[in-house]
Formats: sequence, structure tokens, C-alpha cells
Amino acid sequence: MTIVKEAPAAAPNVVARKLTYVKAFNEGLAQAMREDENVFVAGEDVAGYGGVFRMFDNLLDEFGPRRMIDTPISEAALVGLGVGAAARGLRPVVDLMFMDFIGVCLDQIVNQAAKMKYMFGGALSVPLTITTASGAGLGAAAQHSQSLEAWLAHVPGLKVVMPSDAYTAKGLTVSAIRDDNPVVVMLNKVLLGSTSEVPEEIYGIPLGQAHTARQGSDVTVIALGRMVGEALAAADELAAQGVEIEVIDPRTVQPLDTETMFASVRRTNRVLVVHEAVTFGGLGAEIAAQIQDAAFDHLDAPVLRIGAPFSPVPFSPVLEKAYVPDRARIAEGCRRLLERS
Amino acid sequence: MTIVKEAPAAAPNVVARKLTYVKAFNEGLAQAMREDENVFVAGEDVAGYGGVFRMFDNLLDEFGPRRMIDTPISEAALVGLGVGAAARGLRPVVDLMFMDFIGVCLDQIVNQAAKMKYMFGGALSVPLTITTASGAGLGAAAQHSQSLEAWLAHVPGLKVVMPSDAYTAKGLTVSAIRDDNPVVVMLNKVLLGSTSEVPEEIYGIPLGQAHTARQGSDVTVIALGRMVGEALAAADELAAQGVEIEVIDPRTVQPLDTETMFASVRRTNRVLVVHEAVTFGGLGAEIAAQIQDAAFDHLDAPVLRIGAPFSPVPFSPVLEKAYVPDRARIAEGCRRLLERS
Amino acid sequence: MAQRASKKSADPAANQESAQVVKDLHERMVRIRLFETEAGKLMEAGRLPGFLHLYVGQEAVAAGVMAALRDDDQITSTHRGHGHAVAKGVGLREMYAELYGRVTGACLGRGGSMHINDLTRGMLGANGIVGAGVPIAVGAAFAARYKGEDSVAVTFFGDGATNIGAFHEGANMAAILGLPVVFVCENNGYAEFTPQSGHMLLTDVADRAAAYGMPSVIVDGMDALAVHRAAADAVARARAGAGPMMIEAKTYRFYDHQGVKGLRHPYRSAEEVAEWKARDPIDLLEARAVADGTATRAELDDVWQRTRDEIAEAIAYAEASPLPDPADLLLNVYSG
Amino acid sequence: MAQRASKKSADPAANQESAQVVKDLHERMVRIRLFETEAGKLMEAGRLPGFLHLYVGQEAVAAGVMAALRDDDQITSTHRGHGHAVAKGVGLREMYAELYGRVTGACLGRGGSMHINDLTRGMLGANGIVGAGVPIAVGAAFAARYKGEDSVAVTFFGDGATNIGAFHEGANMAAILGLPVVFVCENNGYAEFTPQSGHMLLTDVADRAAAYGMPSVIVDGMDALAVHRAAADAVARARAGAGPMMIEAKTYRFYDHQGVKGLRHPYRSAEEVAEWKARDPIDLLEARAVADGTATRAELDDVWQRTRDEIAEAIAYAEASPLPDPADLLLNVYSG
Ligand SMILES: Cc1ncc(C[n+]2csc(CCOP(=O)(O)OP(=O)(O)O)c2C)c(N)n1
Ligand SMILES: Cc1ncc(C[n+]2csc(CCOP(=O)(O)OP(=O)(O)O)c2C)c(N)n1
Ligand SMILES: [Mg+2]
Ligand SMILES: [Mg+2]
Repeated sequence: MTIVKEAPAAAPNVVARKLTYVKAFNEGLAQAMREDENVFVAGEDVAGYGGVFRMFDNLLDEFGPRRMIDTPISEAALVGLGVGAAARGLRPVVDLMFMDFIGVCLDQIVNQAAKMKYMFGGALSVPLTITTASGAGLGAAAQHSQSLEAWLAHVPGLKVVMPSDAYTAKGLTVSAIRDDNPVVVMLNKVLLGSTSEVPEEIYGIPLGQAHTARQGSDVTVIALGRMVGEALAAADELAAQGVEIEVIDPRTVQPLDTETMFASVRRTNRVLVVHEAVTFGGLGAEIAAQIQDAAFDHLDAPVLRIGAPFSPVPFSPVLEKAYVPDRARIAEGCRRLLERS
Repeated sequence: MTIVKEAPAAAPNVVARKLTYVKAFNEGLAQAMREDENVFVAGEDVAGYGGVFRMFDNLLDEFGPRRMIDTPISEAALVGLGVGAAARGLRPVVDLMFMDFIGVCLDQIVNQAAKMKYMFGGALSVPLTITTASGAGLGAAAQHSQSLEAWLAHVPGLKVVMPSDAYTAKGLTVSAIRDDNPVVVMLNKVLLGSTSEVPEEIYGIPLGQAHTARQGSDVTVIALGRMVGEALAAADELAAQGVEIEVIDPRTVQPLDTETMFASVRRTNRVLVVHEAVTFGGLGAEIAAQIQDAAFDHLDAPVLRIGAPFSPVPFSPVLEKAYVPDRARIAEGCRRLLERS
Repeated sequence: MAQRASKKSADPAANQESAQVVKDLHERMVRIRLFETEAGKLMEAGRLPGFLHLYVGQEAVAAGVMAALRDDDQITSTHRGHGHAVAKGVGLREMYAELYGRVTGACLGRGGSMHINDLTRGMLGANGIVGAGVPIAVGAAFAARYKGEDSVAVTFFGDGATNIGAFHEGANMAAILGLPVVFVCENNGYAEFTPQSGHMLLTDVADRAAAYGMPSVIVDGMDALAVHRAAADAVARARAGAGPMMIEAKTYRFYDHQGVKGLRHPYRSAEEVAEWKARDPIDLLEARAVADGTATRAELDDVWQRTRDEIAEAIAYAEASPLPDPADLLLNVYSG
Repeated sequence: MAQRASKKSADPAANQESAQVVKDLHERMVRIRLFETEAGKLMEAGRLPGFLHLYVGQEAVAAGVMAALRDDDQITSTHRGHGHAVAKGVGLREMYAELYGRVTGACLGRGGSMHINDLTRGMLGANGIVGAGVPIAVGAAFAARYKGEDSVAVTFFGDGATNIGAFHEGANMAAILGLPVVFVCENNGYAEFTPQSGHMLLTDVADRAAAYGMPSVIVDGMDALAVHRAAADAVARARAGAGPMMIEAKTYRFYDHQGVKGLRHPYRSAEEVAEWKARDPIDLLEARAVADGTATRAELDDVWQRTRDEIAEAIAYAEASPLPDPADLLLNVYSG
């Protein structure tokens, strides 16, 4: 998969280097910890074990038990620890392992972290980063495969990023940590081992800025997280058939850079939104609602949404494969959009 | 506020009788408990005190402590109690008091109640009813005023109803209890004391069926919960100016009766969706996304959404008033839609 | 088994307590009492929007604990947070202005009663979600230790709150991380309208501390000096790095769960209310102070009078303060 | 303080145990062991999708408890649920078919390892969320009492799970409602890769029961008979209406947290693993059975052989079973 990489401003002589998504995350986190003594990490098995997804490998060796904290299985207290520490000036990174577990600690995320600054009249900031792994595709079934960005993006006070490759896994993580607000970093489990070019030095990727991963004139595809790669693959396939797809990776879903989307749609006049989450009430709904408003006179077809059907994530791989959107469904969606006069 | 009331099928001689929203809820619940011995109620201060909103008044007297259970402040265990009891054939009604508290028990609602039937291969049903009070307008501030239907409607396996008046408070509650799925009944705090005509006998209102609360040809207003009354008031005001507004009350937001909406929009060609929840990622997004798709060629203007701004609910009444959508904003929205050629 | 410290307070040693401390406790309690009774009146008069969970009756707890704290020590509070805020030194003007929803309020009018905070005083906020303040205090204590500071964090919670997951998780987290957190359970015998016997099988909430390997102590929550001594011990312990501890203060609220309605309500017997009222924490302290010569009646009365004036001034300030501007609806949703 | 029942098992009274019970426990344990080791092999061979949290080493707990239960007694389980399911009598065919993701599986291939259930056997499901099964068991017990039945509910959970809110809330709920729930903590010393000493300050998880006014007992979790006696007592107590009780079974898992990888891993010392392996619960029971004449070696071997055959047949059944049809993606999302 080819992604137009932004060269970090301060790094003119970067030699192309490929890194896996999880290693890129890890490198960004380590660099952010070096950059700011106030950054620490807490979570279940993040220190001694390095995280069940190896996200935190080697960090205990470098940063020691003061900054790498293994906690009990107590997600509400874990996020609360982060909220309290952030309120007192630290920059906690708390890890929730599987995104599906937010159901046990959503109060601390939504009613505490996200609202505290506002409710307190601006008296403080909550520079908290929450990392977690989302997405289906590993046969992990209904309680370990969800993509719940729509819940979080609906919460004023939160920011939410969805890295789509190694480059963004690093840059968005760094930016999340540097940001003064609570930010949820939704890593994708299936992407953990995927590679892309990643600069060695620390760099941030601006939150709230979408990235045009591929330019094209026929259809705009707005894809979240892992779906960016699928969209690019679909674009390759369609290019062979003479259809030029523009692929937009929002990167941040809250705040959402709709201007980039609007501008693209005004050129292509056709748009498809794709995400792993169930379609109903997913982020695609918000994007479609905004586009049909802002680009009403430019649309040659309704905004098409592709997401999961309205069901929990099935276990059996044959069902899971049919459940999660993929390049074939995206390509087919683009063709359907183009058929519409 | 005038609402076209459906006469219950089995009740030809009903004498018009007005009841408050909370009393109507209470009556429906009591009748459902009489109808089915398996229905019981559990929650904080629901028995001895009758509920902080008086939702459960007098039920302890009639049904006794076996069926009216006061619980500790343990919402996760409370919902879990309901899940386990429902899995074993009872029809629990568990009360969450303020909807804002679902953050402490969402796992039991979303990962357990909603998914159990599916994950278990259909081996059981979870006929659980969750009652809760939502909405702003009482100066209850950011942690006691939310409308979080968008979260729940995004969850396969759940149903969600939003009674808009006393009549629906009773009928939807009865249907929720009779339904074999987990259903969340979102009462609205501001409406608790409002009155409308309510038949005395037990009746259900079909889940997943929208209701056209007022017919009109110029603009379709789809309003959730308390906003239905506001929309009807706006319609009255606009009628005086010769504009005929059609008001649709979805009543159930999951499953959502979009057919009624589509049919209306195909006639009016203009639609406004209004809810108390923040606009971004709210249910209005889903409704707008579906309408722009299904009625693309019928829309004379983009679907307009009216919701709260992207902020927690403010405390100060002067701010709260500006925050929550109302009849004036709805009327203004309709006018804007009509101005668009 | 929780240690019982309540005995101690009947001890003659109590008389040794410095007059300074007694006066400090008295002043804090009077401030709370008057703040709350006036707030209750304003609410009854329909002048305040929203809910009020008044602290009247429990003053000895907030006063006793807060007198053992420094400004840089942090507290997290509850829905019943006014007493904690007043005792921690939050300005009365800002507090009333907040209750009135004015832009000069402690939350710029955005938060109301349940979100009063003052970071300059280590008041990390009241909280509308039962138990939610517990893990936040643990985080504050973590930050203090991380930064090499010797401040402590105190988290207040009710008897009812000890049934919620966040309490359990927060207590275990503090214990396993050995953090300087003092857990103060204000056991007023009720969670809303449910008596303690209806929400747990234990008589002493303090016995829950053992589940976390945490020591605990039970004090007479109507005895400000007893509370103060227990708090000073627990705070000193935490500050010295010996980890968290729980204090259970047996107390009572004189008003209804929310609002003022009055003392008697079907869920509490008139006798029970009368018994507790007979042990009004301010009366108790005043009686002892006068009896042992720590203070004269006139001195005590003077505190009431001065405080009354200050409160009247604060209310006037609040009433004269401007409302927030609806144009600023999005203020402070995000930083930066 | 939790009662220690582990002593009892060294008691000569143990020999009185009926041969019937010993054989029952043995058979259940062998079934679990073989089910799990074969599942592990299939996983290593890349034949099974998803995750597997194997139960090997802990068999005495599931066997001991389940032998004290009736079919109408309900259990809720965990991510490490195969042992509970097998011991409760869930069909091996349906279990393997589920691990293979076949439509003949216990969840029609929709749930996988962490959602195996069988309502006809009172198996209310494994669970992917730590602690979530606890309140569900409380609800099942509530339903039993509500309907006037005398069945009980048993909830299994690990040492690590006792740190999560749902455990705390569920335990208190069961206690205050006096419900027939038996809380079985399988303390295998680790929550994933974190030793117990890294997630709580207590040595005995059973001591947490006191926080709910619940009695508790500690048993040797490698001794099926000891577990069985403790479970029989607790179940009888609950069935008689005396309310919930907690059993802590000290045990060990012989495989990795997830998957099979092997016994040794940096987080556990070779000595520790060897010590526990030397107390393999099946070996222990077999040695005792042979020593006291309850069973002959040949009889025991026969159980292994019969079970092996049954397992092979079940695996063959699973492999021959059809996959679910993607056209049925929306099956069972809703009732009706
Ligand atoms: C999670 C949650 N559940 C329920 C409530 C509603 N509620 C507010 S105060 C309260 C009772 C608290 O009892 P306790 O902890 O003893 O404090 P007290 O009111 O006695 O000071 C309840 C149930 C809430 N705010 N948050
Ligand atoms: C709420 C939640 N947090 C974290 C996890 C990830 N997780 C699965 S098993 C496990 C360890 C459980 O330890 P314990 O309860 O001792 O059971 P054991 O694995 O030892 O049998 C963890 C942390 C989860 N599934 N659910
Ligand atoms: Mg209380
Ligand atoms: Mg364990």
C-alpha cells in the first residue's frame, strides 16, 4: 500500500526506513517519554510484559518502574488515575488493551476526563492519552473486536485519532501525548504488523487534519483506520479500469477535518465513506450528514456508506470476513456510485 | 400541545383522561407487572422511596419487596442482575435513575445484555428493560443532563425508545417490557410533569414504528423525545404564518422506522431533524444520512440538523437555555429550509 | 478489623489540644454551617437553580480533615461537596456565585453545585457521579509522588459510595501502588433514602479497608477533634510514604438527601433524627471549648457574627455578578 | 478471616469419600485435560481461529465444584471457560465445533471459545470481559429464588478479576439480597503476566469476602476432593437459603495465559512451575485412588482411553461440520 508521506518539517535528510505499525507506535511513545519527563504509562501488563500486543516492549528497561506502571485489572481506576495525574500536571498514557473494555470505564473517560475542564470553568487541562486496540479480523469475537469511535466522537471534550499505518501510528501518538486534551488513540489490531516508512526522529501529525492519501477525480473515498489501506487497494484495482479514486484519511475523527472532505467532494461529486464499525450510527453517518449539507449542490449521487451490518462481530472467520468491509466492497461501492447518473 | 392519539385497539369506550408523563409511566409499569408475574423492578430507591422522580410510587405497596427491589449504588451489578435474571426467564425492569450513569455500567448493557443472544447462538433471549431519565433543562449540569441515545442506537441487539408524552411513556414502557430483547426506555426529565390523554387499560405501542404527530406539506420535522412537543409548538407558530409542518415522532430510535420518514420527505421535500443530544454524531446524523440516500432526488434542500452545540451541558440556566434546542430554533430552521430554493 | 479511635476523644488528653486547633475547627464548621443554611434558604426561596446536597450535620468531618491538610494537599469530593470546599478554603463569593450560575462563579457558572473546584486550594472538584472522585484522588497522589512532592490526596465518599466499583478499584490501586491517599468515608447512615443496613451487611464501612490490605480507623464524626486527630495521623502516615489508610467517620445529615425539606421524613424516624441532632458537632465543640476554657462564649459568638457578615457579603456579591454570556457556550470545552 | 479448609484434605476422613465421587471427579478432570491439550495442539497446528485460554492445571476446581451441582444449577464462567463447560456437561462435539467456528458449535460458530454456553446444562456462558460473569450469576440466583426454585448459581473468577468493580458490586449485591450464589475464586497466582503480589496486597483473596459480610473458605485447588467438599458445603448452605459464600481455590495454570507456548516464561520461574506441576491435580487424585483402593490403575487408564476416543470423535465431528452461511449474518441479533 502506498501512502503519500508527509516529511516532518525538521527532518530533511530522513532515509527511508520501514517499521511495523506497533514498533512505530512504540518508538513514538518512547520519544515522547524522552521529550517530556511528565509522560508515564500505566496499564495491565504494559511494563513487565511489554503489553499483550507488544506495544510497550523495552520501555520498562529504558524508563524504569517509576514511569512504566503495571496495574491491577481495574480500568475505571486506571483511567481515573490518569485523570487525576493529568489534572495535576502530568501527561499520563493509560492503556485499555482492547477497546471493547471501555464499557467498564466510560464514566471516567466521558464524565470525568472529557468534561472536567469545561465543568471546572477552565481551571485545568486534562492532557491524558488513552491507547487501545480496536477492530475485527482476528477471530476475537464480539467482545474483543469492536470499533467504537462513534461513541467517543460524540463526546465534547474528547479527541480521537485512528492511525491507518505505521507512519500515522507514530505521529498521531506523539501528537496525542503533546496535546493538552484527553485523546483516545485507537490502534488497529490487524495493522499491528503492517509496515510503512517511518522517520526516525520524533514528529507529530496535526490533530484534526485529514490527509489525502491518494488523489483522484472520479470518486472520493473517506476511510477510517484500517479501511484506508483497503480503500487504496480498491483504488489500485479501479485505476486499472480507468477510474480514479481519491482516498481521504481523516486520521482524527474528533475533531474532524470536514473541509478537506468538502473540497474533494466538490471536485469528484461522488463520495463513499467506509469504516469497520456498524453502519447504523457510525461515523459515516456524521460525515454523510455534513457532506450532504455542505456539498448539496455538488453531489451527483447520495453519499454512500459502507460499514459492518447491524450485528455483533461474529467469531467464525467465514462470517467475520463477510462482516468487515474490504477492498472488494469498496470497489463495488465506487462502481455503484459511478453508475448513478 | 396536541398530539394525535392512537386509540388502543381493545378499548373502544375510553373516556379522555389526562395523566402526567410520570404517572402514565407508572401506570403502564404497574399494569405490566399485573399482566406478567415475571416482571420485577430493581434499582436505587425504587421501592421504599418510589424513585427519585416518583416513577415507582406505590408499587412497593402493591407488589411487595419480592418484586420491588432496592439495591446498593452498584449499577454494573444492577444491570448484571437484570441480565442474569432475564437469561433465566424473568422480565426485569432495572432503573438507572439518570442516563448519565450508564458510563459505569455500559459493559453490562452493551457487551452482555445486547450481545448475549447473538454470541450464544440464539440459545436464549434477554427480555430486559432499562429505564432511565435523560435530558437537560433542570440545571442539573454536565453529569446529570445528557441524552445519549446515539451510543445505544449504535449497538446491535439493543432497542431504544424515547417517549415524547404521557401517552407514549405508558405504551412504550409496556411494549419494552413485553419485548423479548433488551430495551432502554429513555424518559425525559423535563416532561415528567407534562400531561396528555392516556387510556386507562394496558396498551402497547409497537416498537420500531414512527408516529406522525402532525400532518403538513411544507417541511418534515423529525423530533426525538421532548423535542416532539417543541416541534409541535413550532408548527403551531408556523401554521399561523401559513406554513404547514409535518412532525414525525420516531418513538423508537432503534429500530428506527425510516420508511415513515422517507414517505413524508418525498412529499415535503424538506426535512429537519431535531434532538437534545449534541449534533455531532447524534442520531440526526444517521437520519440525515439515510434520508439523503433514500430520498436523494426528492430533497429541495439538504437535511437540516438541530441539536446541542459541541459542549457538555452547562449549568447556568441562561446558558442551558441557549444550549438546548427549542421551538424558536426549530421554527427558524424550517424557515431557513423554505428559503432554500 | 478497623481500629476504633472514637474512644480516644473522650480521653482527657483531648483537653491538651491546642486552643489554636479548636478555634480553627470551630471557624471552619461555622463557615460550612452558615454557608449551607443560607444556601438552603436561597434554594427554598427559588433563587438557586439546580440541586443542592447540603452538608449540614457533617461539618466535623470536613473541618477535622481539612485542618490536617496543607494548601498543596489535594482533595476530591462528592455530590455533597460544599462542606469540603468551604473547609479547604475555597472562596465563599465564588461558591455562591457558582450556585447562582454567575460568570464569577468557581466554574464560571458552567458547573454548579456538583462541580465546585479550586485548584489553588487543592480542591479537585465535587463530583456528580458517586465514587468517581476516588480514582481521581489516587491519580493526584500518584502525581505528587511522581514529582517528588510530599503532598497527599484525600478522597471523601459516603457509605453508599463504597458499593460502587470505582471505590473498590481506586482503593486497591492506591494500596498496591502504595500511594499517599487518605480515604475518608463519611458514613451518614444513608445512601439517599436507603439505610446502610439496606445496602451492605457490615456495621463498619472501615472493615472494607482490609480487603485492600489497608489500615483503617473509625471515629466519631460529630467530634471534630477526634476526626482531626485521626486525619492528622493518617495524613502524616501517608506523607511519610507509608501508603493509604481509611478513616470512617460516623456522622449524620441534618437535612434531606437533596434540598432542605426538613429533618423528618418517613425513611428516618423522629427519634433517630433527634438523637443525632442532640450531638450537633458545632454544639459539641463549643460546649467543650467553653467548659475547658479554650474559648469564651463571646469569642465563639463573634465567629458566628463575622461569618454571617462574610456570607451576606458573598451572597450580595453573587447576586450582583453578571450571568455568563450565551455567546461563550463553547468556552473551555477544549484546551488550546 | 477466611476459614482454611485445605488442612481437612490431609485428614483421614478424606478416605471415607465415596468411590463414586472420586471416580466422578477423575472423569471430569480427565475430560478437561484431554479436551484442553488436544485443543492446544489444534491451535498450535493452526487449525483453530481466535484465542484460547487453556484450563490445564486447574481441573480440580471445575471438577470439584461441578460435582456438587445439579443440572439446574447455573454457572457463569470466564475467558478461561472450557474447563467449566466440560465439567458442567456441555457436549464435547459442540465445544470443538465452536472452536472451529462451525455452525454445529455451541454458539453456532458465532461466539468462539469465550462464549461457550449450554442453557440445558446450566452453563450461562464463558465471558470475554473480566468480572462480567459475576453480576450475571447474581441475577441467575435471583431468578431461581424469585421462581421459588432451590437451584443455586456459581460464579467462577480469577484472582485478577477480584480487582474489578463488577466483582465488588456483584459480591455485595448477592450478600445484601441474601442470594444463593457461590463465589469461586480460582487463584492461579497470576492475572495474565502479573503475579498476585503485583495486583493486590493480600495473600488470600478469600479475605475479600469479609468486606461483604460473606463467609469464605480456602482450599487446595489441586485437590479435587477438598474442592468438592468445600463446594458441597457452600452449595448446601446457599440452597438452604443461608446466602452467598466465597471459596478460594489455590491453583496454577500449566500453560501460558493464552495459547500453549509451554510452561516456562520469564514471568514465572522454572522452580515455581515445577513445584506446581509436581502437584498435578489428576496425578494427585489418581495416586490417592490407587493407594486407598478406590480404583485400580487399569480402571483409571480406561477412563483416559475412553475419553481419548470420545475426544477424537468430537474433533472429527467438528472438522466434518459445515461452516456457517454468511447469508445468515444477522441471525440471532434480535429475538422475534
Ligand atoms: C453512579 C451513580 N449512581 C447513582 C447516583 C445518584 N446518587 C447521588 S447521591 C446518591 C447517594 C450517595 O450515598 P452516599 O455515598 O452514602 O453519600 P451521601 O449522599 O449520604 O452523602 C446516589 C445514589 C449517582 N450520582 N451516581
Ligand atoms: C475488563 C477486562 N479487562 C482486561 C481484560 C484482559 N484480560 C483477559 S484475562 C485477564 C487476566 C485475568 O486474570 P484472572 O482473573 O486471574 O484469571 P486467569 O487468566 O488467571 O484465569 C485480562 C487482564 C478483559 N478481558 N476484560
Ligand atoms: Mg451516606
Ligand atoms: Mg489468575
